[in-house]
Amino acid sequence: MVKVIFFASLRENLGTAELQVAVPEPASVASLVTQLVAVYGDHWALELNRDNVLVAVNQALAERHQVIVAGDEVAFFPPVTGG
Amino acid sequence: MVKVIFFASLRENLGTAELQVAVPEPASVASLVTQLVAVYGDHWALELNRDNVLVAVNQALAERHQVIVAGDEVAFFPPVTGG
Amino acid sequence: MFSTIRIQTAAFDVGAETRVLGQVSSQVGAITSFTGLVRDINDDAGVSSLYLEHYPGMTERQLAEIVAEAAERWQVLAATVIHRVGELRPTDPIVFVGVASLHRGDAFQACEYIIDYLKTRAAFWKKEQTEAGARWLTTRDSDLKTAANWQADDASPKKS
Amino acid sequence: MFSTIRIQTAAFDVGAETRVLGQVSSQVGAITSFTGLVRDINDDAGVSSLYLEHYPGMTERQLAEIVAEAAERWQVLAATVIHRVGELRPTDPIVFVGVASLHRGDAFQACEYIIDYLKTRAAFWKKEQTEAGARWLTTRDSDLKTAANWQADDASPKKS
Repeated sequence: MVKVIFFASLRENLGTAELQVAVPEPASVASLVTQLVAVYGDHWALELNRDNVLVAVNQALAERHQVIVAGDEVAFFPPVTGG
Repeated sequence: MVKVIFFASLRENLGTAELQVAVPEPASVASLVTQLVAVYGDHWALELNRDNVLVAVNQALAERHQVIVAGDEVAFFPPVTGG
Repeated sequence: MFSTIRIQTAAFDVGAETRVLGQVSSQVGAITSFTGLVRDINDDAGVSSLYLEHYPGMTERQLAEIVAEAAERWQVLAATVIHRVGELRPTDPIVFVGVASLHRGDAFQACEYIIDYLKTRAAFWKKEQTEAGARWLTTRDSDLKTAANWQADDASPKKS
Repeated sequence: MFSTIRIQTAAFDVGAETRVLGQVSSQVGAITSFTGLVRDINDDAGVSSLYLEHYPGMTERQLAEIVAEAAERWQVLAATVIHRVGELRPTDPIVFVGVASLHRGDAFQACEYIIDYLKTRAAFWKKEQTEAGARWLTTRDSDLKTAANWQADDASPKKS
Protein backbone atom coordinates (compact mmCIF):
# COMPACT_ATOMS: atom_id res chain seq x y z
CA MET A 1 0.00 0.00 0.00
CA VAL A 2 1.02 3.58 -0.67
CA LYS A 3 -0.04 6.37 1.66
CA VAL A 4 -1.41 9.29 -0.37
CA ILE A 5 -1.98 12.66 1.31
CA PHE A 6 -3.36 15.98 0.16
CA PHE A 7 -2.83 19.43 1.63
CA ALA A 8 -4.53 22.81 1.72
CA SER A 9 -6.79 23.74 -1.22
CA LEU A 10 -6.20 20.36 -2.82
CA ARG A 11 -7.47 18.57 0.29
CA GLU A 12 -10.54 20.80 0.36
CA ASN A 13 -11.26 20.51 -3.37
CA LEU A 14 -10.93 16.71 -3.28
CA GLY A 15 -12.67 16.37 0.07
CA THR A 16 -9.91 13.94 1.01
CA ALA A 17 -6.97 14.22 3.41
CA GLU A 18 -5.44 10.76 3.17
CA LEU A 19 -5.83 7.50 1.26
CA GLN A 20 -4.19 4.09 1.35
CA VAL A 21 -3.82 2.83 -2.21
CA ALA A 22 -2.61 -0.54 -3.49
CA VAL A 23 -0.35 0.14 -6.48
CA PRO A 24 0.84 -2.34 -9.12
CA GLU A 25 4.56 -2.77 -9.73
CA PRO A 26 6.05 -0.90 -11.44
CA ALA A 27 4.17 2.28 -10.48
CA SER A 28 4.99 5.96 -10.77
CA VAL A 29 3.44 9.16 -9.50
CA ALA A 30 1.83 9.54 -12.92
CA SER A 31 0.37 6.04 -12.88
CA LEU A 32 -0.92 6.65 -9.35
CA VAL A 33 -2.75 9.75 -10.59
CA THR A 34 -4.31 7.74 -13.44
CA GLN A 35 -5.35 5.10 -10.94
CA LEU A 36 -6.95 7.70 -8.61
CA VAL A 37 -8.79 9.38 -11.49
CA ALA A 38 -10.16 5.98 -12.57
CA VAL A 39 -11.66 5.53 -9.10
CA TYR A 40 -12.70 9.08 -8.15
CA GLY A 41 -13.49 10.65 -11.51
CA ASP A 42 -12.42 13.47 -13.82
CA HIS A 43 -12.65 16.09 -11.08
CA TRP A 44 -9.51 14.50 -9.63
CA ALA A 45 -7.70 14.68 -12.96
CA LEU A 46 -8.39 18.40 -13.09
CA GLU A 47 -7.14 18.95 -9.55
CA LEU A 48 -4.08 16.68 -9.60
CA ASN A 49 -2.83 17.68 -13.04
CA ARG A 50 -2.84 21.43 -12.50
CA ASP A 51 0.46 22.93 -13.63
CA ASN A 52 1.31 24.21 -10.18
CA VAL A 53 0.48 21.09 -8.15
CA LEU A 54 3.59 19.72 -6.45
CA VAL A 55 4.38 16.15 -5.48
CA ALA A 56 6.58 14.81 -2.72
CA VAL A 57 7.57 11.18 -2.37
CA ASN A 58 8.69 10.27 1.12
CA GLN A 59 8.78 13.96 2.00
CA ALA A 60 11.14 14.97 -0.81
CA LEU A 61 9.92 16.87 -3.88
CA ALA A 62 9.52 14.55 -6.86
CA GLU A 63 8.69 14.57 -10.55
CA ARG A 64 5.67 12.78 -12.01
CA HIS A 65 7.84 10.06 -13.55
CA GLN A 66 9.30 9.06 -10.17
CA VAL A 67 8.87 5.37 -9.36
CA ILE A 68 6.90 4.53 -6.23
CA VAL A 69 6.70 1.31 -4.29
CA ALA A 70 4.64 -0.10 -1.46
CA GLY A 71 5.31 1.71 1.80
CA ASP A 72 5.97 5.07 0.15
CA GLU A 73 4.26 8.28 1.24
CA VAL A 74 3.10 10.38 -1.71
CA ALA A 75 1.87 13.92 -1.07
CA PHE A 76 0.12 16.30 -3.45
CA PHE A 77 -0.10 19.99 -2.63
CA PRO A 78 -0.47 23.48 -4.11
CA PRO A 79 2.39 26.02 -4.18
CA VAL A 80 3.61 26.90 -0.70
CA THR A 81 2.71 30.18 0.97
CA GLY A 82 4.50 30.29 4.31
CA GLY A 83 6.35 33.06 6.11
CA MET B 1 33.90 82.20 25.89
CA VAL B 2 34.01 79.01 23.88
CA LYS B 3 33.42 75.64 25.52
CA VAL B 4 36.11 73.18 24.39
CA ILE B 5 35.68 69.47 25.10
CA PHE B 6 37.81 66.38 24.49
CA PHE B 7 36.76 62.73 24.27
CA ALA B 8 38.26 59.28 24.70
CA SER B 9 42.01 58.89 24.07
CA LEU B 10 42.35 62.61 23.40
CA ARG B 11 40.92 63.45 26.82
CA GLU B 12 43.26 60.99 28.48
CA ASN B 13 46.34 62.10 26.54
CA LEU B 14 45.66 65.78 27.29
CA GLY B 15 44.53 65.11 30.85
CA THR B 16 41.65 67.49 30.14
CA ALA B 17 37.94 66.93 29.63
CA GLU B 18 36.66 70.48 29.23
CA LEU B 19 37.91 74.06 29.02
CA GLN B 20 36.34 77.50 28.76
CA VAL B 21 38.41 79.63 26.39
CA ALA B 22 38.09 83.31 25.50
CA VAL B 23 38.63 83.60 21.75
CA PRO B 24 39.37 86.78 19.74
CA GLU B 25 37.14 87.72 16.82
CA PRO B 26 37.49 86.46 14.17
CA ALA B 27 38.46 82.98 15.36
CA SER B 28 38.45 79.56 13.69
CA VAL B 29 38.99 76.00 14.87
CA ALA B 30 42.57 76.30 13.61
CA SER B 31 43.23 79.54 15.49
CA LEU B 32 41.73 77.95 18.62
CA VAL B 33 44.23 75.08 18.32
CA THR B 34 47.10 77.58 17.96
CA GLN B 35 45.82 79.42 21.02
CA LEU B 36 45.60 76.17 23.07
CA VAL B 37 49.10 75.09 22.02
CA ALA B 38 50.49 78.50 23.06
CA VAL B 39 49.09 77.94 26.57
CA TYR B 40 49.53 74.17 27.08
CA GLY B 41 52.63 73.38 24.98
CA ASP B 42 53.72 71.34 21.98
CA HIS B 43 52.25 68.12 23.36
CA TRP B 44 48.84 69.60 22.55
CA ALA B 45 49.91 70.42 18.98
CA LEU B 46 50.86 66.79 18.47
CA GLU B 47 47.57 65.52 19.85
CA LEU B 48 45.20 68.03 18.25
CA ASN B 49 46.79 68.02 14.79
CA ARG B 50 46.82 64.26 14.28
CA ASP B 51 45.42 63.39 10.84
CA ASN B 52 42.55 61.40 12.28
CA VAL B 53 41.40 63.84 14.98
CA LEU B 54 37.87 65.05 14.28
CA VAL B 55 36.26 68.35 15.24
CA ALA B 56 32.64 69.19 15.90
CA VAL B 57 31.32 72.72 16.32
CA ASN B 58 27.98 72.85 18.11
CA GLN B 59 27.70 69.08 17.74
CA ALA B 60 28.10 69.03 13.97
CA LEU B 61 31.29 67.81 12.28
CA ALA B 62 33.39 70.75 11.13
CA GLU B 63 36.56 71.56 9.20
CA ARG B 64 39.53 73.33 10.76
CA HIS B 65 38.80 76.57 8.89
CA GLN B 66 35.30 76.85 10.37
CA VAL B 67 34.67 80.16 12.09
CA ILE B 68 33.78 80.01 15.79
CA VAL B 69 32.25 82.64 18.02
CA ALA B 70 31.59 83.11 21.72
CA GLY B 71 29.03 80.61 22.99
CA ASP B 72 30.07 77.85 20.60
CA GLU B 73 30.86 74.33 21.75
CA VAL B 74 33.96 72.88 20.08
CA ALA B 75 34.75 69.18 20.50
CA PHE B 76 37.91 67.28 19.56
CA PHE B 77 37.85 63.50 19.37
CA PRO B 78 39.49 60.45 17.78
CA PRO B 79 37.77 58.30 15.13
CA VAL B 80 34.56 56.73 16.41
CA THR B 81 34.37 53.06 17.38
CA GLY B 82 30.78 52.33 18.36
CA GLY B 83 28.53 49.42 17.64
CA MET C 1 26.51 25.04 14.08
CA PHE C 2 23.47 24.97 16.38
CA SER C 3 20.21 24.74 14.51
CA THR C 4 16.76 24.97 16.06
CA ILE C 5 13.63 24.36 14.00
CA ARG C 6 10.21 24.63 15.61
CA ILE C 7 6.70 24.56 14.19
CA GLN C 8 4.14 25.44 16.81
CA THR C 9 0.75 27.02 17.43
CA ALA C 10 2.02 29.00 20.43
CA ALA C 11 3.49 32.49 20.22
CA PHE C 12 7.28 32.83 20.41
CA ASP C 13 9.44 35.10 22.55
CA VAL C 14 11.86 37.09 20.40
CA GLY C 15 13.84 38.17 23.47
CA ALA C 16 14.32 34.64 24.77
CA GLU C 17 15.24 33.30 21.31
CA THR C 18 17.79 36.08 20.81
CA ARG C 19 19.31 35.40 24.24
CA VAL C 20 19.69 31.70 23.44
CA LEU C 21 21.39 32.54 20.13
CA GLY C 22 23.82 34.79 21.98
CA GLN C 23 24.73 32.05 24.42
CA VAL C 24 25.86 29.35 22.00
CA SER C 25 29.42 30.68 21.98
CA SER C 26 31.41 33.54 23.44
CA GLN C 27 32.42 34.20 19.83
CA VAL C 28 28.97 35.51 18.87
CA GLY C 29 29.33 39.15 17.87
CA ALA C 30 26.17 39.65 15.83
CA ILE C 31 22.61 38.37 16.04
CA THR C 32 20.12 39.25 13.35
CA SER C 33 16.47 38.42 13.49
CA PHE C 34 13.45 38.60 11.26
CA THR C 35 9.95 38.56 12.69
CA GLY C 36 7.07 38.31 10.27
CA LEU C 37 3.65 39.58 11.33
CA VAL C 38 0.21 38.94 9.89
CA ARG C 39 -0.79 42.14 8.10
CA ASP C 40 -4.34 43.39 8.22
CA ILE C 41 -4.46 44.16 4.55
CA ASN C 42 -3.05 41.68 2.06
CA ASP C 43 -3.64 42.62 -1.55
CA ASP C 44 -6.34 45.04 -0.45
CA ALA C 45 -8.83 42.65 1.13
CA GLY C 46 -9.42 43.06 4.86
CA VAL C 47 -8.04 39.99 6.59
CA SER C 48 -9.90 38.98 9.72
CA SER C 49 -7.91 35.81 10.37
CA LEU C 50 -5.40 33.45 8.86
CA TYR C 51 -5.22 29.68 9.07
CA LEU C 52 -1.89 27.97 8.52
CA GLU C 53 -1.15 24.34 7.89
CA HIS C 54 2.07 22.47 7.18
CA TYR C 55 3.28 19.01 6.20
CA PRO C 56 4.50 17.54 9.51
CA GLY C 57 7.93 15.99 9.02
CA MET C 58 8.64 17.34 5.56
CA THR C 59 8.36 21.01 6.54
CA GLU C 60 10.86 20.60 9.39
CA ARG C 61 13.22 18.75 7.05
CA GLN C 62 12.98 21.53 4.46
CA LEU C 63 13.68 24.23 7.04
CA ALA C 64 16.72 22.31 8.29
CA GLU C 65 17.97 22.08 4.69
CA ILE C 66 17.56 25.82 4.12
CA VAL C 67 19.45 26.57 7.35
CA ALA C 68 22.23 24.16 6.34
CA GLU C 69 22.54 25.87 2.95
CA ALA C 70 22.86 29.26 4.64
CA ALA C 71 25.54 27.86 6.94
CA GLU C 72 27.49 26.66 3.91
CA ARG C 73 27.44 30.09 2.31
CA TRP C 74 28.09 32.23 5.38
CA GLN C 75 29.68 31.86 8.78
CA VAL C 76 26.79 30.85 11.02
CA LEU C 77 27.30 29.90 14.67
CA ALA C 78 23.62 29.24 15.36
CA ALA C 79 20.27 29.65 13.66
CA THR C 80 16.70 29.39 14.88
CA VAL C 81 13.58 29.14 12.75
CA ILE C 82 10.15 29.16 14.36
CA HIS C 83 6.97 29.09 12.32
CA ARG C 84 3.51 29.19 13.78
CA VAL C 85 0.60 27.20 12.37
CA GLY C 86 -3.13 27.14 13.11
CA GLU C 87 -5.34 30.17 13.56
CA LEU C 88 -3.68 33.60 13.59
CA ARG C 89 -4.98 37.16 13.60
CA PRO C 90 -3.72 40.40 12.04
CA THR C 91 -0.60 41.75 13.83
CA ASP C 92 0.19 38.29 15.30
CA PRO C 93 3.83 37.27 14.89
CA ILE C 94 3.88 34.31 12.51
CA VAL C 95 7.53 33.51 11.79
CA PHE C 96 10.89 34.09 13.45
CA VAL C 97 14.32 33.62 11.92
CA GLY C 98 17.37 34.36 14.06
CA VAL C 99 21.02 33.97 13.15
CA ALA C 100 24.11 34.31 15.34
CA SER C 101 27.47 34.88 13.73
CA LEU C 102 30.87 36.37 14.48
CA HIS C 103 30.18 39.31 12.21
CA ARG C 104 27.10 41.20 11.14
CA GLY C 105 27.49 40.81 7.38
CA ASP C 106 27.18 37.04 7.62
CA ALA C 107 24.32 37.28 10.10
CA PHE C 108 22.29 39.62 7.87
CA GLN C 109 22.84 37.64 4.69
CA ALA C 110 22.12 34.25 6.24
CA CYS C 111 18.96 35.52 7.96
CA GLU C 112 17.59 37.06 4.77
CA TYR C 113 18.47 33.94 2.76
CA ILE C 114 16.59 31.71 5.20
CA ILE C 115 13.40 33.75 5.20
CA ASP C 116 13.49 34.24 1.42
CA TYR C 117 13.70 30.49 0.82
CA LEU C 118 11.28 29.63 3.60
CA LYS C 119 8.68 31.71 1.75
CA THR C 120 9.08 29.87 -1.53
CA ARG C 121 10.16 26.37 -0.58
CA ALA C 122 8.88 25.27 2.83
CA ALA C 123 5.59 23.36 2.97
CA PHE C 124 3.25 25.87 4.61
CA TRP C 125 -0.11 26.95 3.30
CA LYS C 126 -2.09 29.99 4.31
CA LYS C 127 -5.83 30.43 4.13
CA GLU C 128 -7.13 33.93 4.63
CA GLN C 129 -10.51 34.74 6.04
CA THR C 130 -11.40 38.07 4.44
CA GLU C 131 -14.53 40.18 4.18
CA ALA C 132 -15.06 38.52 0.80
CA GLY C 133 -14.83 34.99 2.26
CA ALA C 134 -12.10 32.42 2.73
CA ARG C 135 -9.34 31.87 0.19
CA TRP C 136 -6.09 29.94 -0.01
CA LEU C 137 -3.22 32.23 -0.85
CA THR C 138 -1.03 31.73 -3.89
CA THR C 139 2.75 32.15 -3.94
CA ARG C 140 3.73 35.74 -4.61
CA ASP C 141 5.72 36.41 -7.76
CA SER C 142 7.78 38.91 -5.79
CA ASP C 143 8.81 36.16 -3.35
CA LEU C 144 9.82 33.84 -6.17
CA LYS C 145 11.95 36.60 -7.70
CA THR C 146 13.57 37.45 -4.38
CA ALA C 147 14.57 33.83 -3.79
CA ALA C 148 15.80 33.47 -7.39
CA ASN C 149 18.17 36.41 -6.81
CA TRP C 150 20.22 34.27 -4.43
CA GLN C 151 20.73 31.65 -7.14
CA ALA C 152 21.68 34.13 -9.85
CA ASP C 153 24.35 35.12 -7.39
CA ASP C 154 25.71 31.70 -6.54
CA ALA C 155 29.31 32.53 -7.41
CA SER C 156 29.47 35.40 -4.96
CA PRO C 157 28.93 35.24 -1.20
CA LYS C 158 26.72 38.36 -1.26
CA LYS C 159 23.24 38.91 -2.52
CA SER C 160 23.02 41.21 -5.52
CA MET D 1 7.86 57.20 10.90
CA PHE D 2 8.38 56.42 14.58
CA SER D 3 11.98 56.77 15.64
CA THR D 4 13.37 55.84 19.05
CA ILE D 5 16.98 56.61 19.97
CA ARG D 6 18.30 55.65 23.39
CA ILE D 7 21.78 55.70 24.89
CA GLN D 8 21.86 53.97 28.24
CA THR D 9 24.00 51.96 30.64
CA ALA D 10 21.21 49.44 31.31
CA ALA D 11 20.66 46.27 29.32
CA PHE D 12 17.86 46.28 26.73
CA ASP D 13 15.08 43.79 26.12
CA VAL D 14 15.04 42.63 22.50
CA GLY D 15 11.61 41.03 22.95
CA ALA D 16 10.03 44.19 24.33
CA GLU D 17 11.62 46.38 21.68
CA THR D 18 10.44 44.08 18.90
CA ARG D 19 6.92 44.07 20.32
CA VAL D 20 6.84 47.87 20.40
CA LEU D 21 8.01 48.01 16.78
CA GLY D 22 5.23 45.64 15.80
CA GLN D 23 2.61 47.79 17.48
CA VAL D 24 3.23 51.08 15.69
CA SER D 25 0.86 50.17 12.90
CA SER D 26 -1.30 47.27 11.79
CA GLN D 27 0.57 47.60 8.48
CA VAL D 28 3.81 46.20 9.93
CA GLY D 29 4.60 42.94 8.15
CA ALA D 30 8.32 42.63 8.85
CA ILE D 31 10.58 43.47 11.76
CA THR D 32 14.33 43.01 11.47
CA SER D 33 16.73 43.43 14.31
CA PHE D 34 20.44 43.49 14.85
CA THR D 35 21.93 42.84 18.27
CA GLY D 36 25.64 43.38 18.70
CA LEU D 37 27.46 41.57 21.51
CA VAL D 38 30.85 42.21 23.09
CA ARG D 39 33.13 39.47 21.81
CA ASP D 40 35.70 37.89 24.09
CA ILE D 41 38.44 38.00 21.51
CA ASN D 42 38.93 41.11 19.43
CA ASP D 43 41.95 41.00 17.14
CA ASP D 44 43.40 38.18 19.22
CA ALA D 45 43.80 39.87 22.60
CA GLY D 46 41.66 38.51 25.44
CA VAL D 47 39.13 41.19 26.36
CA SER D 48 38.15 41.23 30.02
CA SER D 49 35.96 44.33 29.83
CA LEU D 50 34.99 47.21 27.62
CA TYR D 51 34.33 50.84 28.53
CA LEU D 52 32.17 52.92 26.23
CA GLU D 53 31.70 56.65 26.16
CA HIS D 54 29.72 58.94 23.88
CA TYR D 55 29.18 62.64 23.19
CA PRO D 56 25.88 63.40 24.94
CA GLY D 57 23.63 65.35 22.60
CA MET D 58 25.67 64.93 19.45
CA THR D 59 25.55 61.14 19.41
CA GLU D 60 21.76 61.07 19.68
CA ARG D 61 21.52 63.66 16.92
CA GLN D 62 23.77 61.57 14.65
CA LEU D 63 21.76 58.42 15.27
CA ALA D 64 18.54 60.27 14.46
CA GLU D 65 20.13 61.47 11.20
CA ILE D 66 21.19 57.96 10.21
CA VAL D 67 17.69 56.64 10.91
CA ALA D 68 16.17 59.49 8.85
CA GLU D 69 18.49 58.68 5.94
CA ALA D 70 17.44 55.03 6.06
CA ALA D 71 13.79 56.09 6.07
CA GLU D 72 14.40 58.18 2.94
CA ARG D 73 15.90 55.22 1.09
CA TRP D 74 13.50 52.49 2.20
CA GLN D 75 9.96 52.20 3.46
CA VAL D 76 10.35 52.35 7.24
CA LEU D 77 7.35 52.44 9.58
CA ALA D 78 9.42 52.55 12.78
CA ALA D 79 13.03 52.23 13.85
CA THR D 80 14.69 51.85 17.24
CA VAL D 81 18.36 52.30 18.03
CA ILE D 82 19.68 51.55 21.51
CA HIS D 83 23.35 51.80 22.37
CA ARG D 84 24.81 51.01 25.74
CA VAL D 85 27.66 53.00 27.30
CA GLY D 86 29.79 52.51 30.40
CA GLU D 87 31.36 49.25 31.54
CA LEU D 88 30.49 46.10 29.56
CA ARG D 89 31.76 42.53 29.64
CA PRO D 90 32.27 39.87 26.95
CA THR D 91 28.95 38.46 25.65
CA ASP D 92 27.02 41.53 26.91
CA PRO D 93 24.62 42.95 24.33
CA ILE D 94 25.92 46.41 23.41
CA VAL D 95 23.78 47.71 20.55
CA PHE D 96 20.28 47.08 19.20
CA VAL D 97 18.87 48.22 15.87
CA GLY D 98 15.29 47.30 15.03
CA VAL D 99 13.29 48.26 11.96
CA ALA D 100 9.60 47.72 11.22
CA SER D 101 8.39 47.88 7.65
CA LEU D 102 5.61 46.62 5.43
CA HIS D 103 7.97 44.24 3.67
CA ARG D 104 11.09 42.35 4.65
CA GLY D 105 13.41 43.66 1.93
CA ASP D 106 13.07 47.21 3.21
CA ALA D 107 13.40 46.11 6.82
CA PHE D 108 16.63 44.18 6.17
CA GLN D 109 18.25 46.91 4.10
CA ALA D 110 17.34 49.74 6.47
CA CYS D 111 18.52 47.79 9.52
CA GLU D 112 21.87 46.95 7.96
CA TYR D 113 22.33 50.52 6.72
CA ILE D 114 21.74 51.91 10.21
CA ILE D 115 24.22 49.62 11.96
CA ASP D 116 26.83 50.08 9.21
CA TYR D 117 26.71 53.86 9.55
CA LEU D 118 26.41 53.80 13.33
CA LYS D 119 29.77 51.98 13.40
CA THR D 120 31.57 54.59 11.33
CA ARG D 121 29.78 57.86 12.06
CA ALA D 122 28.21 57.96 15.52
CA ALA D 123 30.26 59.45 18.36
CA PHE D 124 31.03 56.41 20.50
CA TRP D 125 34.43 55.35 21.71
CA LYS D 126 35.46 51.97 23.04
CA LYS D 127 38.29 51.23 25.43
CA GLU D 128 39.21 47.61 25.82
CA GLN D 129 40.72 46.16 28.96
CA THR D 130 42.81 43.24 27.69
CA GLU D 131 45.45 40.97 29.18
CA ALA D 132 48.00 43.33 27.66
CA GLY D 133 46.49 46.40 29.35
CA ALA D 134 43.93 49.05 28.38
CA ARG D 135 43.69 50.46 24.87
CA TRP D 136 41.31 52.67 22.93
CA LEU D 137 40.08 50.95 19.80
CA THR D 138 40.58 52.40 16.34
CA THR D 139 38.01 52.36 13.56
CA ARG D 140 38.12 49.14 11.58
CA ASP D 141 38.97 49.46 7.91
CA SER D 142 36.39 46.75 7.20
CA ASP D 143 33.68 48.93 8.81
CA LEU D 144 34.68 51.95 6.74
CA LYS D 145 34.53 49.87 3.56
CA THR D 146 31.16 48.40 4.49
CA ALA D 147 29.68 51.85 5.04
CA ALA D 148 31.27 53.18 1.86
CA ASN D 149 29.50 50.43 -0.11
CA TRP D 150 26.16 52.13 0.58
CA GLN D 151 27.40 55.36 -0.99
CA ALA D 152 28.90 53.71 -4.05
CA ASP D 153 25.42 52.38 -4.49
CA ASP D 154 23.46 55.60 -4.06
CA ALA D 155 21.64 55.31 -7.35
CA SER D 156 20.14 51.96 -6.47
CA PRO D 157 17.87 51.16 -3.55
CA LYS D 158 19.77 47.94 -2.77
CA LYS D 159 23.19 47.37 -1.28
CA SER D 160 25.71 45.88 -3.67
